Amino acid sequence: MDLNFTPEEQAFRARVRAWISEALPEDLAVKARASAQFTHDELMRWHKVLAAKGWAAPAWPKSFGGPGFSAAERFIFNEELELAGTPPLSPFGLVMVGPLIQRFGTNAQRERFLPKILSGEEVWCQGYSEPNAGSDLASLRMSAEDRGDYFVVNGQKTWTTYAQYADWIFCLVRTNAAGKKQSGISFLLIDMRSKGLEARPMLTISHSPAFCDTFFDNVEVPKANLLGPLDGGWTLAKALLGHERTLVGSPGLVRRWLRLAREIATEQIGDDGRPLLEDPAWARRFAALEMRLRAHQMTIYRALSEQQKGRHPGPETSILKIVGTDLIQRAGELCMEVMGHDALAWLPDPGVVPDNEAWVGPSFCYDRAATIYAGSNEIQRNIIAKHILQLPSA
Amino acid sequence: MDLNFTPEEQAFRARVRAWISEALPEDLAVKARASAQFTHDELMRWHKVLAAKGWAAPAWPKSFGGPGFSAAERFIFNEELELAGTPPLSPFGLVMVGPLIQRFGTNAQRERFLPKILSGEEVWCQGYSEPNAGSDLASLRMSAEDRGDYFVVNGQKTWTTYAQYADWIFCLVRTNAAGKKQSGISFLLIDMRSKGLEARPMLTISHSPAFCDTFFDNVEVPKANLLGPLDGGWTLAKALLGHERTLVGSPGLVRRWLRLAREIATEQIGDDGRPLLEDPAWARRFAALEMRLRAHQMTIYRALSEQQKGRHPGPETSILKIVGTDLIQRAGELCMEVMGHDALAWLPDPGVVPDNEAWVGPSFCYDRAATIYAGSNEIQRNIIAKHILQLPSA
Amino acid sequence: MDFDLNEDQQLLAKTVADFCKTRSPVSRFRELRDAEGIGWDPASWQQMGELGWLGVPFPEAAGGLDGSFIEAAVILEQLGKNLVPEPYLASVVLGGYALALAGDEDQQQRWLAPMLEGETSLALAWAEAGARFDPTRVSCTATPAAGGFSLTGAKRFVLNGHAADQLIVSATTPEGLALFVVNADAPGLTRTTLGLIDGHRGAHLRFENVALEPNQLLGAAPAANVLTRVLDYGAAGAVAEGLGVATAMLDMTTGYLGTREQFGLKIGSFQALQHRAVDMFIEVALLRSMSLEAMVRADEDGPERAAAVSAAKHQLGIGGQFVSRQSVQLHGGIGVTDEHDIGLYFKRLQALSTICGDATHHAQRYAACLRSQSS
Amino acid sequence: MDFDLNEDQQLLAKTVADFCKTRSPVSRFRELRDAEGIGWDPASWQQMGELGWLGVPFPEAAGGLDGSFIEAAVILEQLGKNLVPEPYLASVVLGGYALALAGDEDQQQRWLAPMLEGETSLALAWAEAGARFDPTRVSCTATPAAGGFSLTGAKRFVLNGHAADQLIVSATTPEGLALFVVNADAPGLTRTTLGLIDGHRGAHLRFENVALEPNQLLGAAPAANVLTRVLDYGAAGAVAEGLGVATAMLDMTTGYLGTREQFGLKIGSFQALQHRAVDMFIEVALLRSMSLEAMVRADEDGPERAAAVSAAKHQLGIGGQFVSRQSVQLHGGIGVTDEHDIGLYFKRLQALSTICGDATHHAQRYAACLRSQSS
Repeated sequence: MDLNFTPEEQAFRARVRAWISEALPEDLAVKARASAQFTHDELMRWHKVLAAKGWAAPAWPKSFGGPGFSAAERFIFNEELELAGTPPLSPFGLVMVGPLIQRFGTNAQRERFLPKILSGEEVWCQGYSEPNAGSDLASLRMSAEDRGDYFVVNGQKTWTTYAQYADWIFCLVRTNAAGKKQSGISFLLIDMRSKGLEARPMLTISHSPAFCDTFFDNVEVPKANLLGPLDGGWTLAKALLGHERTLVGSPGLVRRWLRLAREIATEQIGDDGRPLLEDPAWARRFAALEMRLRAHQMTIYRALSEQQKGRHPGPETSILKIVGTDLIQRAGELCMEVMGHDALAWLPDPGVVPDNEAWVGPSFCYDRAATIYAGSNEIQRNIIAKHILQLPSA
Repeated sequence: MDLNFTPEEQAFRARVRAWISEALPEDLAVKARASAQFTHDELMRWHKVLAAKGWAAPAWPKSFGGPGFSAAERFIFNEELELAGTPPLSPFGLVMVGPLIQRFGTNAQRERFLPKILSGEEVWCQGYSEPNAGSDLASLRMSAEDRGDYFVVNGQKTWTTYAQYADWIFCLVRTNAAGKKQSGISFLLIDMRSKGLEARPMLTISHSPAFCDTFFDNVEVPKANLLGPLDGGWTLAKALLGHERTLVGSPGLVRRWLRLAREIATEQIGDDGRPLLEDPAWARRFAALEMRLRAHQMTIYRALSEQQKGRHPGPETSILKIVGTDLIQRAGELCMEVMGHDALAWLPDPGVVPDNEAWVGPSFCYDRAATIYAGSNEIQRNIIAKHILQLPSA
Repeated sequence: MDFDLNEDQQLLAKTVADFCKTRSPVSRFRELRDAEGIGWDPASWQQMGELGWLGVPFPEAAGGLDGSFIEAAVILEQLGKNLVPEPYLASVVLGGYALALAGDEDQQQRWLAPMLEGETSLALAWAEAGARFDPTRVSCTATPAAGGFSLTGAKRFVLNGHAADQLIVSATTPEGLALFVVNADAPGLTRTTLGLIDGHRGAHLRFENVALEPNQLLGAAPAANVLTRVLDYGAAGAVAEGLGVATAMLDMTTGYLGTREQFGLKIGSFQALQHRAVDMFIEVALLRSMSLEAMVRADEDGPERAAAVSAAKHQLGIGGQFVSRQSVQLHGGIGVTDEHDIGLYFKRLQALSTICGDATHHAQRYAACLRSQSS
Repeated sequence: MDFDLNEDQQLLAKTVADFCKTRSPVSRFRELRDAEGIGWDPASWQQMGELGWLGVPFPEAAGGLDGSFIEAAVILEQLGKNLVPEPYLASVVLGGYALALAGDEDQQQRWLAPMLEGETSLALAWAEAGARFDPTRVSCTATPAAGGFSLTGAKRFVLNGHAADQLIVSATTPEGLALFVVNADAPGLTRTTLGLIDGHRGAHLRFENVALEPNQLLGAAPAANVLTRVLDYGAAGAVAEGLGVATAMLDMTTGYLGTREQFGLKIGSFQALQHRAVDMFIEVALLRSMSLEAMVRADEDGPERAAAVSAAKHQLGIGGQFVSRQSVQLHGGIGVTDEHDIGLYFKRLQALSTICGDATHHAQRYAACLRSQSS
């Protein structure tokens, strides 16, 4: 057993860290330090910086333009991005549809789409959830009717994150109403500028325009934009869902929350006249969260260690989404509590609260979504109960 | 609104308190202060002291030998007993079958059984649960076959608390296998000295012999011992179940746990060299439990206030079993933790740990049962979800 | 022992509930939140004054109805259920009780009476940077000057501070902590309007040599006790309003569980969600018990007041927050949109659990109560 | 980064598991618990010695196999799964490491080597009244006398103290804290055997002018650092054993959920119980991660050792206890009988979470680590 990264990996980490602190524009660095929410434009600026370095898609194979990182390097790279708090790139092209196109696409589709995903020239969004198909995704109803050369698509998608900025959307659609509801689903790539397609932004609880309702009214989609087999979209969807879960257990956000909370707790004077952190009760609360984060981190390292050996991560790492998102919320709640009265502020003008506190409220609110999206934590528990603990079905 | 007891009620409380401190034998008082577990003999000694005073059955009507307490007096009386930590009288006669005999029994049954329950001359136990009918009580299988003048009873009961000391057992038995499983159940009173009846004590997790497995092998029970209608026992069982739930939410035990924990925390020196209670972190943990106990207590008072007005306690008091037993466990856990190394002790000889710590371990273990018996807390949640929140069934 | 509201109080609760349903659905709050302006409607405020709600707990001499704090709490619970935006907690409870407890008859006539009629509104300015929830760590100073006082310093997060006609301000004087009435248009006073997390507004205040007449001093210094009492009313009021918020969230959530379908079933039939809903129900029931105790004991002046109020506020901060967070969770995706009302309730409960001291503050205070009890 | 046991370690785990299954099912522990005697079997102990388990982490010079603490942890996990009663934690980890870290070659030959062969057993006597979990608050004193020392004082809850042939005892000397080897039959030593909550036994010790030769002093005073290291091994060992206990409880519970029927259904099909089982699974997974880190870092001498060990022990006290308590709960009625094994596991986990410092102690220690990191 060896819990340390190799000297080469540590050197890689140092290189990445140095590069980020160099390459991240100063205005974004300021927001990063305050755990601010980035705008779409800011994400895309950072995307292009990474793309220029060849690091926009750390997990892509070299043949498609990826940097050829090892599993450990990918991990370290992502960890450093998170620790620095850089704008989180839109995952829909780079992490989700890109790898699917690599695996299931025709050569023509690969050539058409992959380079522009990598460069950031074309932005993607995801059309999965529908008003009555959230956790129960297979119940989706959006229909694609075969008209020879093209499909005609009708229906509505919801929670389409950043659809208002997207050039393309990948959608699960129903191409066949017969049989089991999981069959008869296909995976379509749709141009957001298609006639009859409209994305209406919705505000989130944190007041950012992160989601859309996206409406499809007789939208024509060329058959060349079918990814994978007709009626075979569920296989692609499942490949993505598994992937999405490992995305969200990442501890960088927790660590930044705790760092911020600690900073504030050093400044905030408690009712007993000392900085909060000098109060044993507060110190122990911080310690409890830090220890849980450590356990989470170690569990992630165990998964990484499996990956490095080319093995599938063990069943125990299925818990990462639950533990990670729970920690994100607890760390945010701690940060809010540490702020005392300042937690009442909302998107304040400069000076109303210290700069490092300005974004805490909205981010805290936004993080309520962490335990809901990408398969709610209740759904995750169902999956673990059934597939790992193999408890009986009702 | 008035949250105080009347001056008369407060005077009653003072009288009860004074009498208890006078009447409770010194050896029992010592055990009471240490939250010790009492033996059956000790319970019965205290039963007889109370019976001599006319206070063994505070809830019985005067016509059956009760003291004629008002709702508030009953409440105060029980609260004082609990606070003093007196041996908890066996509830099976006084609280469970006694009131059922009063309500459903024939005059002959009343005359035969009630006086000896009151005096403690005859001890009762409860034959409800069976190995495959615990939470799902209506699935019980013990059979009573009609043989004209008598029933022949065959089967097994389990968790029959203190059956080894009992003179009588009341049982739910199946007298009719047809129809819904709730119908076809009857309520029998059975002499523990009957031929073919055997109670085998089991040790509990706290090492006390509190339960038995009780076996019935062709036990003959006279028909005169049928309580209520044939095949109508489920009505009686339900009347009792509701009753049992309000029994266990009582906060006296929690208060004694916290008092003991506080006592110990004043003596135990923490790692920082101060008594634990002077450490803000410990003080806040105590405060948190005390506050929750207060909320529980207030909720009990709300139920009492309803009872005093002759109304049925509101739906919100259905939570008392859950909240009360959860508090019992949390307070016991706190007490264990406060003890540090002393929590390793088990039924120690005198001097091994301070006297007030001697019983903490076994009582802590025994209290694991609090969230299981009398309808597990999971069952309570099912009931509240269905009957109060009216959530849909699967 | 009697936990029933009396008949008048029951009628009052019903009246307020009806008013909220017909005249102040949540959509009204949403519109005011999204519009420019003070975030609440002076016409509605005046209506509340006409209905007697603003004066109900105060003495007749000051234009009130001679009720108790219970009436105020009854009103607040209903306002909370509907997220009514008018500043009842800030103006009636915090501002009003400061004047009622510390002001003399003239002062009450001058500043309390018009508020009771809904013509003006008040605010209590007590929070300062570096003082967390301790009302006695005050840097604002009122220096004797020219027969009166000169006030200098800053206050933060003053609820309704942006709209109030008078501000009740705590400051240290040579005689100790004192409370002053400051007009909103006083020279030397700067108000910075703030948006708050719950969609309400408030203000940071700066005082630079604000000249005060002697009759702007409320009662005599030291005023620490009176300020503590006022903040206990505020905490108990936040609990009552928070109870309304939490009750509404529980109702919305059980309603949603009973209608939303996934996997071909009502999601409320899933046992894990049922048990979660029961745990929410438990916390609301305990919060109601504590709110009842706090609303009664708030009018008492014994040691049980602090204990009861702190235990209640702690339950709002722990149990109420649990209800709030689980409500959002059980609503799933729509729970984290701004479109759905549940998020508005979530944010109001978040604010109410901070106002007048958060759970940790009140746990510390309860621990102190226990210490003084046992010593 | 590599979390795999090496091949030898994997083989060791399998060997121990097989041994436990065939030679030490839980019924063996139960019999020893209920019998008079020391509560464990010297013949089994000797077998373990022959198999090399008692010496595996120690240097060859002392008769060991020159392994690392990882091997000891691997063994402890398997022993925990089966509630094996022999004093591995007390004698090998606590007693053994004290001799291995502080003893010279002669002392190791004399006292460690026989234990490694299972001929003797050891105990570490460090806990005192009024010192809670702080090993440096020591009242026992060893006064220089007649070329050696005279030891006076008392130790409490000495694991295996009732049966050990040698006791390693902490005491203050004019040079500071020191560790001494005391023979069980030393004149002036009184041992009081105690029953412990987990069915094991231990002892309170009293020393009255116990005469010690100079070579009974282990290493040089001050020995606080070495004692802290030994207790870190002890804590990491308790975690490894506790992981075995918790893993077994999770398995027993999911097994029970999969077979027990109520209301005509397997109770494991009830979603609320499924989610509870998942929460238990989560805590076991995190406990395993922390146990892995602790078993590796226990051999390190840097600042990360204390942090890793304390975080692991905290997870045993919080997460492990959650698993333990819920296991009993989900077993229902039979869970609270002495007949069913689950209660034996429950009590062992309770003891292990106290041994070498409970969750609160280790949270405090972790907070101190964080403080020294940031300063």
